[in-house]
Amino acid sequence: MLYREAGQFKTSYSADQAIFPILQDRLFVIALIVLAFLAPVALAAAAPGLAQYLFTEILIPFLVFSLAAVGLNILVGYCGQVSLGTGGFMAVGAYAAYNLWLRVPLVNDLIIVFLFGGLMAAAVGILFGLPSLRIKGFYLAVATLAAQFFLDWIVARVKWLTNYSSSGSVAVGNLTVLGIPIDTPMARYLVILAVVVVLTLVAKNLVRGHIGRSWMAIRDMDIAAEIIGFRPLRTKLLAFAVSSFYVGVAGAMYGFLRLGAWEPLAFDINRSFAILFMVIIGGLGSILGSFLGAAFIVLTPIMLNQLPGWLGLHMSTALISHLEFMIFGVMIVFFLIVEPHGLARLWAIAKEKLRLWPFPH
Amino acid sequence: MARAAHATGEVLLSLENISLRFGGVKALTDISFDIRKGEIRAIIGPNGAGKSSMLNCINGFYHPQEGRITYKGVTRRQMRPHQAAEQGIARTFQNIALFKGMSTLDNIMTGRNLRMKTGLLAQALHWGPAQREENEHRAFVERIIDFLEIQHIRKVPVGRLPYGLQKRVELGRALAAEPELLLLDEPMAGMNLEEKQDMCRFVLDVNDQFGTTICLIEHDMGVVMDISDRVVVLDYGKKIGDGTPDEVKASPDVIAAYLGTSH
Amino acid sequence: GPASAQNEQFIPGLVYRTGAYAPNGIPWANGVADYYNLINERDGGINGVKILYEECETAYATDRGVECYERLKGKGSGAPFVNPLSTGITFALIEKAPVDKIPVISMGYGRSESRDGSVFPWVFPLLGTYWSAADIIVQHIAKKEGGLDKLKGKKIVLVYHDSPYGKEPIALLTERAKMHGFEFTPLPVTHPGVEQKATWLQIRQSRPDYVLLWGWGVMNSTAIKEAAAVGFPREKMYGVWWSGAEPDVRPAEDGAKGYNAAMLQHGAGKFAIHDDIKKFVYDKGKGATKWDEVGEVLYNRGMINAMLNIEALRIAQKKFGNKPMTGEQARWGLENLTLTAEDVKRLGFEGLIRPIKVSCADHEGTRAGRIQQWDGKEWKVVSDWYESDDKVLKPMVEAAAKKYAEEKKITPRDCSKEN
Amino acid sequence: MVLFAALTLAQLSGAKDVATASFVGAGAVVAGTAGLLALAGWHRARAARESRPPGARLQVSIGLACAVLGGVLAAAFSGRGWPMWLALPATALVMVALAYGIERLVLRRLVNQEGIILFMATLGIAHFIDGAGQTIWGSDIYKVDLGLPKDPIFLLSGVFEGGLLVEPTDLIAAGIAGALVISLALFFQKTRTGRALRAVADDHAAAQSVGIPLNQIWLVVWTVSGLVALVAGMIWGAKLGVQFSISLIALKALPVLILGGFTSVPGAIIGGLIIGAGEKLSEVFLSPVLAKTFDLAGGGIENWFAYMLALVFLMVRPQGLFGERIIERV
Amino acid sequence: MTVAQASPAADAATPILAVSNVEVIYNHVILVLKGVSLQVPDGGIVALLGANGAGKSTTLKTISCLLRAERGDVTKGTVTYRGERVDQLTPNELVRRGVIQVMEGRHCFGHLTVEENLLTGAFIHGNNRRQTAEDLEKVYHYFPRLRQRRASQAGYTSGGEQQMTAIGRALMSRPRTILLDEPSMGLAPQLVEEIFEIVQRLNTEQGVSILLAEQNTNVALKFAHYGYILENGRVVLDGDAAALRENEDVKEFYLGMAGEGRRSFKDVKHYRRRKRWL
Ligand SMILES: Nc1ncnc2c1ncn2[C@@H]1O[C@H](COP(=O)(O)OP(=O)(O)OP(=O)(O)O)[C@@H](O)[C@H]1O
Ligand SMILES: Nc1ncnc2c1ncn2[C@@H]1O[C@H](COP(=O)(O)OP(=O)(O)OP(=O)(O)O)[C@@H](O)[C@H]1O
Ligand SMILES: [Mg+2]
Ligand SMILES: [Mg+2]
Repeated sequence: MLYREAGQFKTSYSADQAIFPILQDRLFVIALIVLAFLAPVALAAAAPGLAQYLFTEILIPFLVFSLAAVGLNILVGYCGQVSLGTGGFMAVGAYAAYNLWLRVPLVNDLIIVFLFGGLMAAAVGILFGLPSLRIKGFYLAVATLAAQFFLDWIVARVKWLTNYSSSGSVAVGNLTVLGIPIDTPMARYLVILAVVVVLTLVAKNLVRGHIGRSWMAIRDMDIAAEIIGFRPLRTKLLAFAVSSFYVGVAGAMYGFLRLGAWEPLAFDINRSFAILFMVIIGGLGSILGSFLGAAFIVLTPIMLNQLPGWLGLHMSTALISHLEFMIFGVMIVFFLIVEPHGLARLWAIAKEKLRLWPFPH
Repeated sequence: MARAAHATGEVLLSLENISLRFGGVKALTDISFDIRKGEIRAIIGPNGAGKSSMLNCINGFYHPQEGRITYKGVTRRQMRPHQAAEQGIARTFQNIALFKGMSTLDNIMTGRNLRMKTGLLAQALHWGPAQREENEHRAFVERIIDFLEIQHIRKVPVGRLPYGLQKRVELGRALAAEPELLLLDEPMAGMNLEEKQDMCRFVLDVNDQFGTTICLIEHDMGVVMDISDRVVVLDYGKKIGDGTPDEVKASPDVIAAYLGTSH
Repeated sequence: GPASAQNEQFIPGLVYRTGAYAPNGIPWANGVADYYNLINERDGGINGVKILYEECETAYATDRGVECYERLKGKGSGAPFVNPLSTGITFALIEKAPVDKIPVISMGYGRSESRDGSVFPWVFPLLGTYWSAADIIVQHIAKKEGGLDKLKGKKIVLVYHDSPYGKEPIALLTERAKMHGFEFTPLPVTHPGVEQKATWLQIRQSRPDYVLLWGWGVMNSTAIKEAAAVGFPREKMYGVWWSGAEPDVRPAEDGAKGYNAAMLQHGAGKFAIHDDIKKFVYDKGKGATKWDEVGEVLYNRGMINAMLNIEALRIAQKKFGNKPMTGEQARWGLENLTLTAEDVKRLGFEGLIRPIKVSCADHEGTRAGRIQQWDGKEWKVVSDWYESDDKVLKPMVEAAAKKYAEEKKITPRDCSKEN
Repeated sequence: MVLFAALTLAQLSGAKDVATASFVGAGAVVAGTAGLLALAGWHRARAARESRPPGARLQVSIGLACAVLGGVLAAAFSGRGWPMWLALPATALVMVALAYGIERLVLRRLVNQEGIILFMATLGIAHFIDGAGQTIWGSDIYKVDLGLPKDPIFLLSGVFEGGLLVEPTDLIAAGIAGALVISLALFFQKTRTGRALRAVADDHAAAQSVGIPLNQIWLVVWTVSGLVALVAGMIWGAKLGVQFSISLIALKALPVLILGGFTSVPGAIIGGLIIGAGEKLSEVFLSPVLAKTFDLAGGGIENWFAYMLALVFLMVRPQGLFGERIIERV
Repeated sequence: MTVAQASPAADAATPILAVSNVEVIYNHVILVLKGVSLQVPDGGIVALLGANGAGKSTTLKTISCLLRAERGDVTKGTVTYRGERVDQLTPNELVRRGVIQVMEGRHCFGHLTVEENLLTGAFIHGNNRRQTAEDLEKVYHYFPRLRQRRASQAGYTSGGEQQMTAIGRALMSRPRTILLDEPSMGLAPQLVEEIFEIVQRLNTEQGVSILLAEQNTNVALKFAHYGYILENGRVVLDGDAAALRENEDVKEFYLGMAGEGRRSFKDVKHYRRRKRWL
């Protein structure tokens, strides 16, 4: 009875349609966001070394990939269009942002740069979304690989995009937001956190409104959706655009705030797969799932890798990383067997049980 | 027995010489009939007669090789299904075609999509007009939910619902569009008598209160004969009867092909 | 206890012992580990400061490498330097070095213009950069043809790993092609490099005079096998020094006979230092691998890499005292790293490397190399020493470093005022 | 696109330097191997599919993980001094055991799930196999000695310079691939088990309800694909050596699969031919031109060319060249 | 509440199929069956009636072990077939014992042809060509329409044709007990009669036992020997078919004959608050 909604009556449709209609959820999320902003700042003061590792290697990648996963989830989880081109769209975001930053010194504010990256990615996303009218399901997934490889190729080959760097690698520095220099890991973390919070709220708004319903309708049964009046192409393209926008912003943030210097390989096909994994493991069609999935895919290997050290076991590096592979594989399978609909669903069931607790049903 | 007082007699939809083939299979051969404004029109016939295909032609999902379809005085040849929806044709499906991952409420809300106009930006912020619009439509949908007595399953994902309730939700989704022409493909299959009575009531009320024209496929002859104004009988793609229930019931062709003697 | 921890020099090791590049990564990592072990076992550490070495698996992936670096950089006494063993990771760490004040040692790889210590004070591409490697190979080919002027009209193809690593030599080769009038074509191969059919068909069709190979891991042996399959003469193939070890040629069996590769000064074989390694490490059962594999090309390279690291620390200790060195102190040691012929001999590396002298202006230290050839059983040295031509390289290095400094808004040091 | 193939063929046979014609041979072989790879994923893909087009049916990469495992195993056995005739069946046995294990531990718990979930699970398994394999056998490059002739044969070298390049391994591979493709086709279309397999692919629940034992079907599927993968791995190994971590190469088979149409055997062959030849030809002829015209840093268009080719085909025929019609009904 | 206590079918020494006190939970949290018990005598036809969502399909799936595939669990109670507990078997082991279910909503293999669909039904009989050919002939005899459509992909056939295919497919396995879930749904009236006649023939000629979930109460009670009425996951009424037909409540709610006989659908003017047993 911990998680009790009895007694919480809604008196208006707006209240019933709020993002978090249940009081406990609302409080929890607000607390979490406040904590996300404040706790690391406190930690940075208390244990700077640990904080730095936490920021650069755990929190920043986690947030960036969460955002990419939210984007991909919009496309795959909500609109049902499987895409393996995420890495490519991230690359578009990153390189578009880089070129704006490099070539137009006037606009060097990161927010504008990221927006531009996202918009360019959205444009490219629309282009590669066009075949989705005719091509469906698995065939579409493979077709999006064309986007992945083609975009990879473009950024690796067109010298202008990398400012004629001999190695194809680009670097950025002296970043600012609203005139404030972003040079410490904590500053980078806070920028990313702010962007992710805002975009996540936007995503949540989109998926609970009529646009979200049109995506889900197309996902669940595209023929029926068309018959009741949705325009399939327009709906799908919108999903491609919004999704690519998110992914593009994530790509730009990954390049600018996580790597600082990057090469096209940072956005290769493995990245696409990794983000798809996050979406599936986390839960298709769930914003929360995108975060859970990202946490799982980012954290598990790091934890597994360090586990022997924590336990005081001495193992060869090779053995550790092979074990990491094996255990990671087993965990994926395990979670899928426990709940094929992902961690988010697992969480929902847990909540449902809490609601009934202490009674079994 | 001219039941519907509001039936004006004006032709809403007319089909002329429709023929539809799939490879070698002739689903429809040279069929003509019309639907008048405000009436309840039934299509009956044995399995595989082409009834569902007929509905598919009407709402633009199938494109007949020959023939003309005139809706509200406009003749059309090729159209996409969503255009039909925009012109006020809604339908339900024989094999339930609900959006399985969404709740009952959301499913019915999709029926109102054509009337929801706010753009991406407003939606993204969920502020002002977007929220107002959402609430207005929600209120309309809640009326349908009350009407169909499905309040208790409002938030349940439809994939989990039993068959009969899914049929009802599907009707709700079609009604939400406030259609002028409602096509129902076996709306009462898989229901027991009591539920069929309810369903008939819904259909009649919709027809009465909103003046919605209804075209309905049903195998339960009791239902068809009781509630429809006129009946078309198909048999293996050919039209073998057309008229009031009494006329059809008396037609020897129809008796031989479909009704049998037991009815 | 805390007392001993204070006197331990922590050193991080970014290695890869799994994945597509493991066959090449493993021997290198073994060489490094064994040498550190030797220092601890034989000398009790560097002037009494024990080495605490910790490996971290990067799988040759840049993001994993950076994660390793971030995890290890603050451990124990703090990392005095880092050896990324991947050009991609090197590029990423170059950005972090000035902030973290931890030097990046990229021995025989990395960013070619980073030898310019005035713009890259924290980066040390010791012993040779890719521009040096490419230059040495071009000189060797020219010599075989009978002079640089004979290169005119020749066709030279570069088959390269499509990553910053593989792309590095392109700038120099383009420059040389312009100078001598040969036709230069770069052909990329995608990670991990097992798919090269089209590349080699293209080579078969265009029939170049020489093929240079900038591969790593499975890509190397695959290239040699594909060359054999299309009948391109292996004698006309020249690999960079990362494409010239045993794992690159052995899988190709007879197909590799005649294949050449540049040497980062050293080759395979056992030298004076290996006696110590046997006595103090392997005889005590503390070796990282089987004794048979000690002395392979990449093993020796790992050992040399570790030796240069240690010697830099030793030099730094002379200035800062016999204690664990910080990154800044180690950087000073690296920048003043000088090994004479006697030093090399004393250390047991005679025959493996030549004297080296690093300075503020030159973080490479030496740029000499030779060419070796695989005779089906072992590597044979087939050339004299070459030195990359600074008349060509230096302007390129300066231009590139200048561009980097401008992009990053760095004011270069004035090296003439240092040392 | 057929036109494109025809044009290139014409161009080749008319060309003076007929050395280029070797590409036709090469194309055929690539096709063969690709077809083979394709098959490694094919029936698994089918088995994972549902009546609604599922998210993805990408079980190919695991196929390759298996293939590599097969190759490495065979190499490992023969490396221990086992003769090939012993090493091969031993490997096959291990593959069957593996199939059994996978069925027991994973698949039977994922009955009736969507394709994309199964895909994810197989990737998990692939991870496991990868890690376990490398722990046991290390990361070295293994060679597989099948005793196949290795030296290239140059046909007609008297007629024109360079001659026509034919690699005997490729010919043999193409032959084996063809034979496999045809026998699998017969298996799927004509046998009771094949039919059951297709039924499972359509609807798990219905298949269970008529008494098709999903467990056995999974076992058959995984065994067959394990064995096909083994053959692929052997051929690959004999040519280039095998190492774990090259599984991504499986992605190469995908354009072939979708171009040909998922369920079609001639599709696999013809798709393979078109993709194989198109990809190589584009790299050899188109890529240098592109690189020159746009001043690119090298060509390397073969990476995406096959996918773009497949994409263009699909725009015209969404179900691939020979694929079954996509059922669109309400 | 049992209408006819001493029904001959119920005391027939051992029922061939017995469900006792089963509780079913979907997804760990949704409780659907709350202790259902029922019995099918050897050679009997038993009808399972009830409103939408009462749990009829769930009961049938519990018996045929298809529940697990939908993430449902039997948390209490047992199912026995011929005296043997079968609730832990796999569906195919049950089919081998002669129990087959025709699922609600057709579930044909869309990409297989109609004939291939039928042949999958014979899977458990191995490669017995002659028997398969005979059975196929029999099914075509029952459903001549299928013979015409034998070569077309099942996904493209009409709803009724799919229903026939699903029933025919089940017959191909030569079952001893059939669980039929809404066989009449979507079939033309004549065909409904025919299907029930086929069922009856199987029952009388071959002694096949039948458990039937049906909404068409009229027909169901005409052919069945015994009936159970399910509401909200519980059995609320059971008894001989004849007795049920005469029960006032059943008459009113399920047969539409409140005293004066069948009422026109049009005349049911208001939604009646249903009377519930629970
Ligand atoms: N897309 C299609 N492709 C091929 N054949 C089709 C297609 N759609 C319908 N048919 C065929 O056309 C005929 C008529 O089908 P339809 O679904 O219209 O029948 P129906 O009258 O609705 O029957 P039922 O009462 O059984 O639903 C059937 O024989 C069916 O197999
Ligand atoms: N997979 C599922 N997950 C969750 N709940 C389910 C699931 N399947 C059925 N239910 C629930 O179980 C209850 C009984 O459903 P069931 O399908 O057994 O009813 P039924 O009596 O067959 O109804 P109908 O006559 O409409 O077919 C319903 O309330 C339904 O919501
Ligand atoms: Mg129909
Ligand atoms: Mg049911």
